[in-house]
Amino acid sequence: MTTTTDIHTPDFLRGDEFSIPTFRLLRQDGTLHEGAEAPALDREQALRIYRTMVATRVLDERMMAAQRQGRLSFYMQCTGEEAAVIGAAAALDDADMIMSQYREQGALVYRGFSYDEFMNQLFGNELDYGKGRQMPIHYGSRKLHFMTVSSPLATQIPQATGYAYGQKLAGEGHCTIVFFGEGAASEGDFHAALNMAAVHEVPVIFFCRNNGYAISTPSIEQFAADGVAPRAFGYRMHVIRVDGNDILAVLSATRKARRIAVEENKPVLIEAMTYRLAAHSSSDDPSGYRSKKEEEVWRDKDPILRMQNWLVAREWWNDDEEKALQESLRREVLETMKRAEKRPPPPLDSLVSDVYADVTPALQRQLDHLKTHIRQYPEAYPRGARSLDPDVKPRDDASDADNRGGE
Amino acid sequence: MTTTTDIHTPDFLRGDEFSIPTFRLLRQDGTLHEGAEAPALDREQALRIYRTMVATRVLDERMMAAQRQGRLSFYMQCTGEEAAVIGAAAALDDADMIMSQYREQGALVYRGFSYDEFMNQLFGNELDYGKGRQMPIHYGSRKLHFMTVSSPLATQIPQATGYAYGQKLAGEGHCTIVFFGEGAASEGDFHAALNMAAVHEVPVIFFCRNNGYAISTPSIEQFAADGVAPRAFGYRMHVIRVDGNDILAVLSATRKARRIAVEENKPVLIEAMTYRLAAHSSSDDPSGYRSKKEEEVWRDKDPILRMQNWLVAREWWNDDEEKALQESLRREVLETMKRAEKRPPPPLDSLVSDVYADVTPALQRQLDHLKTHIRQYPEAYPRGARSLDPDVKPRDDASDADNRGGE
Amino acid sequence: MPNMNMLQAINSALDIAMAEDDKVLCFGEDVGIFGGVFRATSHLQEKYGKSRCFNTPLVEQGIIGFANGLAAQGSVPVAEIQFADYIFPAFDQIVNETAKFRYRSGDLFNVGGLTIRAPYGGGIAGGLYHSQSPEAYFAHTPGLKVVVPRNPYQAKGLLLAAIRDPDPVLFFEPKRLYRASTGEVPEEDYQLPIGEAEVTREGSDVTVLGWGAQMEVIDRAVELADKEGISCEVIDLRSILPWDEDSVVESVLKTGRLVITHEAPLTGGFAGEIAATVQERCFLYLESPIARVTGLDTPFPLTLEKEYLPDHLKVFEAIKASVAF
Amino acid sequence: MPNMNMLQAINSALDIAMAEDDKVLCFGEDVGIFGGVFRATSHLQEKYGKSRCFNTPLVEQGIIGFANGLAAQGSVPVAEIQFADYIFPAFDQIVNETAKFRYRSGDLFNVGGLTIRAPYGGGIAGGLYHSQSPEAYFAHTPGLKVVVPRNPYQAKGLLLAAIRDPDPVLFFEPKRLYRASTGEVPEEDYQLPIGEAEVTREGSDVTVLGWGAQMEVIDRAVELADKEGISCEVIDLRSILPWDEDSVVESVLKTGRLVITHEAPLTGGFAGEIAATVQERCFLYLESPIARVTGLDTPFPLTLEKEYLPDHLKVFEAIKASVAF
Ligand SMILES: Cc1ncc(C[n+]2csc(CCOP(=O)(O)OP(=O)(O)O)c2C)c(N)n1
Ligand SMILES: Cc1ncc(C[n+]2csc(CCOP(=O)(O)OP(=O)(O)O)c2C)c(N)n1
Ligand SMILES: [Mg+2]
Ligand SMILES: [Mg+2]
Repeated sequence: MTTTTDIHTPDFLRGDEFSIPTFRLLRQDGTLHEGAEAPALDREQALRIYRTMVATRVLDERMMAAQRQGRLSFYMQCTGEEAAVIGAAAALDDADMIMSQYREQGALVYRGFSYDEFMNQLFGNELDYGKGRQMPIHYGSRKLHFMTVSSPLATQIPQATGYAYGQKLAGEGHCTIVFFGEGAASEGDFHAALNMAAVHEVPVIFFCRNNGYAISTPSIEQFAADGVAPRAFGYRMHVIRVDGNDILAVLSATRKARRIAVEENKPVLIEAMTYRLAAHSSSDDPSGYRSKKEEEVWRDKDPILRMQNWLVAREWWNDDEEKALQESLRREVLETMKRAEKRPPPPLDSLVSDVYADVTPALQRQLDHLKTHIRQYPEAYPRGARSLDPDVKPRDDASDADNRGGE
Repeated sequence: MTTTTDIHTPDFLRGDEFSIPTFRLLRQDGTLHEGAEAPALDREQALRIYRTMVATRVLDERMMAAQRQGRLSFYMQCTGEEAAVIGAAAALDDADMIMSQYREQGALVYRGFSYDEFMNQLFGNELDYGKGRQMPIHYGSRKLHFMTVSSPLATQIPQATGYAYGQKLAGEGHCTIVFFGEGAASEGDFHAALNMAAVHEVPVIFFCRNNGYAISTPSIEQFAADGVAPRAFGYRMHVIRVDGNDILAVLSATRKARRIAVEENKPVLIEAMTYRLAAHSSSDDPSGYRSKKEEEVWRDKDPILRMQNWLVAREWWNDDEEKALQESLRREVLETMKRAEKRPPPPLDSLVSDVYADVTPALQRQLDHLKTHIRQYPEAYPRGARSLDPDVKPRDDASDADNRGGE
Repeated sequence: MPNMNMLQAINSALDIAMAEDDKVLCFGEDVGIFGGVFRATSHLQEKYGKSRCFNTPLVEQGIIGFANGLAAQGSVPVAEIQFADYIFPAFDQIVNETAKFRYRSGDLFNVGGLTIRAPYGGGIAGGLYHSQSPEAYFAHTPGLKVVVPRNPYQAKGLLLAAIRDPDPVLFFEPKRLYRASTGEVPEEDYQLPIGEAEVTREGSDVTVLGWGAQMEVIDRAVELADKEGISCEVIDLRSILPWDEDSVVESVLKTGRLVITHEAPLTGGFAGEIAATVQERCFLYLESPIARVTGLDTPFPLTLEKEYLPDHLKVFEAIKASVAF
Repeated sequence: MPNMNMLQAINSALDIAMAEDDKVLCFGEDVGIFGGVFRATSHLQEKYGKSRCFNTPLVEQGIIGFANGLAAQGSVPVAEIQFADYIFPAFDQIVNETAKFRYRSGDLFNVGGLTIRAPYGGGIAGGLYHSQSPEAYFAHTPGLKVVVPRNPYQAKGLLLAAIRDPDPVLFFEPKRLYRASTGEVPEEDYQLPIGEAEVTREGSDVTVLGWGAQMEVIDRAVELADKEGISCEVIDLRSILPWDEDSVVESVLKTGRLVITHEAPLTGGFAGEIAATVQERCFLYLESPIARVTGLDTPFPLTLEKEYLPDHLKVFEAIKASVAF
C-alpha cells in the first residue's frame, strides 16, 4: 500500500501538475539539437536503417497505386511514421519478438522480409505464409520473430506481456516490443497489458505510435490528457516521449528502453509523436475530417528526408545513391508484384487446415462435400477448381477489389 | 495534441516523480488534525450519518451470524469501510444516482432503505424488488436512486459514465457516483469508463475503495503503482486521495468532487484508503492470506469509533444513546429477519417475467410446460408448488446454504 | 417513393428517430463528423449537434457500457460497433449486462432503449476479421433481441422498430448489401414488426429459410429450382431472437421440407436451433432431413472466400437433395 | 487407488503437469498462495514457486491475453477464470484470438499450449452470475476445444489431456460436483481422450445424452426409467467441441430415440446442434422427435432455481414421452 504525505485541505490534483517532455536529437535540416548527442551508429547500420525507410516508402507508394488500379483489394501505408517504427526495430536484437498493430511493415523490412514475401501476402497466393486467409498487410514471419498481424485492435498488447513473461522465464535475454496506435490504447486490453507487465515485471516495450488519428477520430476525441505517456504513472512504469519523426531519438530511446526491459525486467512505455501522412487505408479519404494545411505542416517534418539530411551531411549518402536506390526498389516492387499476382491461390485443402493441429473428421467431411460440389460447378469456383485440377486456368473476377470494406 | 518542452537526453521518467498526498481531517481520538477544518455539518446530518454507520455495522454483524447459522446462503460485510461509503453518500444530493459494487450497503441505509427491504432481498422472498433472482446483497432501489447491484465486476463503471452523460443532457443538476474496489479497477471497463468520462466531460464521481485486498489478492499484486489515484493523470482528471476511515475527510472531499462534477461537468476520481476488516464474504476465510496482526492495526482505526469520538467530544452523542441505538437496531434486525424468512418465495411466473418487457410466446409455453410438470411432482418443487397452490406449505430444504459457491 | 440503398435507408431511419425524440443519441467509433466508416450516420452530427451524435474513444466495451448506463437513465442510445467482428470486447457488457438488466433488478431498471448497430457478414474480401456473422452468439442470450434486415425497405422499418422497442436490440446490417441493395423506401416514418418472420414467396415443395444477405442468395437458388419444377416457399426470419417459430412451423407443416442457410459456421449456428425445434414440432410431417447450408467450421478465409460461402449453387443443391430424398 | 473429490483430482492433474514440464504455468485471480477460491490450485505455488503459479490482477481479458502470448511463446499456460460467468470479458481474446491464432498465421504461430479452466453451472444457489453454463457460446467457434468432465476420474484424465493437447482447450468444471463428487482416482499420470464421447450405460430403447453435472441427473432419471421397464443408453459427450458425432449417431441408429439435456437455456444451446445433426444423419431411424431438456430461456434465477433446473424428473418425463411417442 501507499505511504504518502498528508494534507488537511481537500485539494484536488488536476492532472496538469507536470508535463512530459519530448526527447529530440535531430532537426529537420539534419543537424543535431544543441546539447544533443547522436547515439552510437556506424555507417553500416545507419545505411541499413535508411535503406529500410526508403524501401518501406517505395513499397507503400507503389502498392497504394496498385490498389487504386484495382490490382489489390486493400492497402495500408506506414508513410510518415517510418522513423518511429524502423528506429525502434533497429534498437532491438534481431531475435527480440515484434508484435505489431498493422502499420509497422518498416520493422519487417528492417529484419529482412523480402518484397517477394510481402507480395505473396498481399496477393494471398499459394506462397503466402498465411495461406491467403487474411486481408492484405497481415504479415507475419516466424524466422524473423515478427508475430502475424491480427486485425482486432489492442489484442496484441496483453499478448506481448505474456510473451515477454515467457522470455523472462526462458532467461535468454530477449524482450518483446509491441506497437499500437494512440487509438488502440483506448481499449481495455491496453490497461490490462500495462498493469500486468508492471506487476509481473516483464521485459516488454510498449511502443505507442501517436500519429494524431484513429481513422477519422483526432486524438483530442480519443483522450483528454496530454497524450498516452502520462498513463505510465498509473502503473509506475518507465516512460519516455520521443519525437517519432526523429530516427536518432527513437533509436536512442528504444535502446535504453531495451536495456531497462532486459536488464531490470521492467516494462517501458514509449510514446512516439508522429503523424499519419497518408489516408488511414486504401478505403479511407481524409479530406472529410482534416485539412490539407495540417497535412502540409507534417509533410515538412518528413522523417526520411530528415535522416537523409543527416546522412548527406556526414557524407554517408549522396544524390546518386539515392536515385539508384529508388530506381532499383521501384523495379523490384513491380517485378515481385507481377510474380506474386501470377501465382496460383492456396490449395483448397488450406480452407480447413490449421483450424486445429489436425483436421477433424467433421471438417474433413465438410471439405470432401465441398470438393464434390466444386467438381459439379467448376466454373463457379475458379480458384477451388484450379486447385482440384491444376490445369484449370484461374479466372478470378475482379469484383473482390470493388466490394471491399470501408475501414 | 501535446505541446511540451523538449529534452535532448533520453531520460525516462520512473513514475516516482510525484506522490499523491492523503487528505485527512479527523484523528482516531476524535480531534482534528492541525490546520484541519471540519466541513459544515449540523447535528442532524451528523447524527444521520452516524446512525447510518452503526445501523450498517449492526446489520452486517447480525447477518453474518445468521449466515453462519445457515439461515442465509451468503453475505458480505461493509465492516471497516463505513466512513468511506457513507461519507460519500452523505455528500450527495439524495437524488444523485449511486452505482455500487456490492460492499456499499451503507449508502443504501443512508438513503433510507429499511431493514425490511434489506431482508426481503437477502431472503429472496416475494417482496424482494429483485424477485428472488440474485444472490443476497444484490440490492437495488429505484426510488432511492440506487442501481441494482450486479456481480460482474467493474461493469458499472462505464455504465456510470453513460448514466451521468444522460444526466448532463437532462440538465437537472444531478450526477452519478460509482463505487468500486481497487481490484475491480484492474478491469478493462475501468479504463474505458474514466477515459470516456474525461473526453465527454461527464458529471461522474469515480469512488475507489482501496481496502487493500481483492479476495485474497493484496493490492501489491494488483498494481505496482502507488494506489489507483495516479491513474487520473492519464485521463487529465481531477483526483484526490482521502483517508477512507475519516468520515469528515470523505464527506468534505466528496462534496467538493460533486461541485466539480455538477458545476464544471468534469469527472473526478476519489481514492479512499481503507481496509476490509472482515472476510471478503461469508465464503471466505482470510486467515489463509493475511495476519491477525495486520487486521489489528486496522481495527484500531475503526471509522465508527472515530466518528463517535468526534460526536461525543461535541456532546452530540453519549453512551446511553449509543446503547439504546445498538439495542433497538439489533432488535429490529432480528424482527425483520424473522418476518422476511417466513414470507413465501416469489411466484412461479416471476421465473419468466422481465426477461423482456412482455413475456414472449415461447417463454409462455416453457412456463406452461413447467407448471404441468410441477403439478405432477409437487413435493419435488415446494416453492413452485406453493405458488401454484398457495395452501401448500413451503418445505424448503436447507441444502441451498450448504451448497453455496466459494467466492 | 425515392430509391435508396441500404445505407441511405438506415441513415433515414436514424434521422427520423433523432428528429422525433431528443433522447435518441448516436455514437461510436468515427460516427461523428465522418458519419461512420460506411457513412450510415452521415450528417447527423451537423443536424443534431455534437452532444447527440459523436465519436467515442476506440473501446467497444466502453461504448456498450456507456450505452447501457445511458439507456438505464432513460435515454435512447443507438450505439454503432464498426464491424460485427469487433463486438466481442463488448460481449460481457451485452451478455451479462444488457441482456440481464431488467430481469436482475425485477424491472426496477432496464436498458430497453438500447439499440446496437453493427455491419456483419462476408462477400467483401474481408477475411477473418471483416466478415463474421456473430448472430448465434447472441441468440443464446435471453433478454436480447436480434434483428437482421435483408434490403433497404426492411432496414429502415426494422431499425425504427428496434429503436422504439422496449427491449434492447442488436441490429446486424449485411454490409455487402450496403450499396449493392437498392429499392423503393418511403421517406416517412414506418415500422416493421420485430419477432415476425416474413414469407417472401409461397410454394409447396420445400421451405427455404434465411435472413439478411442470404435472402438474395436464396432468391437465386429458388429461381434455379423453379426452372427444375421445384416450388419453394421462402421465409425471411428477420428476427433471430425471439424467432417466429410458429410461422416457420406452419410452412414446414405444409411443405414437409426445410432448408436453412446462414453464413456463420455450421456448428452452433442458429440453423441448428431452428432445425432442432422444427424436427420436434413437425416430426410426423417431415419428408426429408432438415438441411443446413452454411459456412464451413473454420475461421472466415479470404482468397477462397467464394469456396467457403454458402452461395446459391450450394443452396440449390440442398433444395434438390431435400426434394429428392 | 485413493479416493478423491473433483477438486483434489484437478489439483493432482495440475501437480503432475507442472512437475513433468517446467513450461506449465498456473495463474488467475487468487490462484497463488490462496490456491484459488475453490482451492483447485492449492500448494502449487509452494511447490513450484511464484513465477510458475501466481495471482494475476483482476482482469479476465488480461489473463487470457497474457495466456495467449505465453502460449505463442511456447509456454504451457493453464489459466483459471474464477467463475465461467466471468469469462465474457475475455470473449474477444478467446474467440477472435485464441481460436484463430493458428489459422490466421498459416501455422507460423499457435497457442495450442493454452488451457483455460473455469467452474461452471448451477445448483449452488448462485443466481444469475455464479451459475451459468456458457459452453455453447464457445462451441460456435472453430479452433477451440471445449471439454467438460463428469467426475473426479474424468476430471484428472481429461485435464491432463487438455494441457498436453496441441490445441487450445476450454475446460469447464461442474462446480457443484467439486466436493460432492468423489471416487477412486489413480495417483499417477493418465489421460482420457479429447473428442470422444463415452457410452456409460448400454440400452436399447432410447439414448440419453449429456455432459458434466447433468450426467448425475441423467443417472437418476435412467434409474426411474429402468423401474418402468425402459432401457436407456447413456452417453457422456465429454467433448463439446469437436464433438463425437459418430458415437452419438451410432447409438441413435440403434435406439431410434434421443433425449439431450443441459443446464444452459434452450435456445441456441448445444443440444440444438446435436439434434440438428442427428435428425439429418438418422432421419429414417428416428422413432420420435429428439427431445431437449434444458434450462429455461431466462437468466439463471435463485429462489426458484430448483424449478428452473433440468432435473432428473424432467429428464425422466422426457424419456417417457420419447418412448411413448
Ligand atoms: C477492436 C477493433 N475495433 C475497431 C477496429 C476498426 N479499426 C481499424 S483501425 C482503427 C483505428 C486505429 O487507430 P490507431 O490505433 O490510432 O492506429 P493508426 O491507424 O493511427 O495507426 C479502427 C477503429 C478494429 N480493427 N478493431
Ligand atoms: C468480472 C468478475 N471477475 C471476478 C469476479 C469474482 N470476484 C468477486 S469479488 C472479487 C474481488 C473484488 O475486489 P475489490 O474490487 O478490491 O473489492 P472488495 O471486495 O475489496 O470490496 C472477485 C475477484 C467477479 N465478481 N467479476
Ligand atoms: Mg493513430
Ligand atoms: Mg478491495
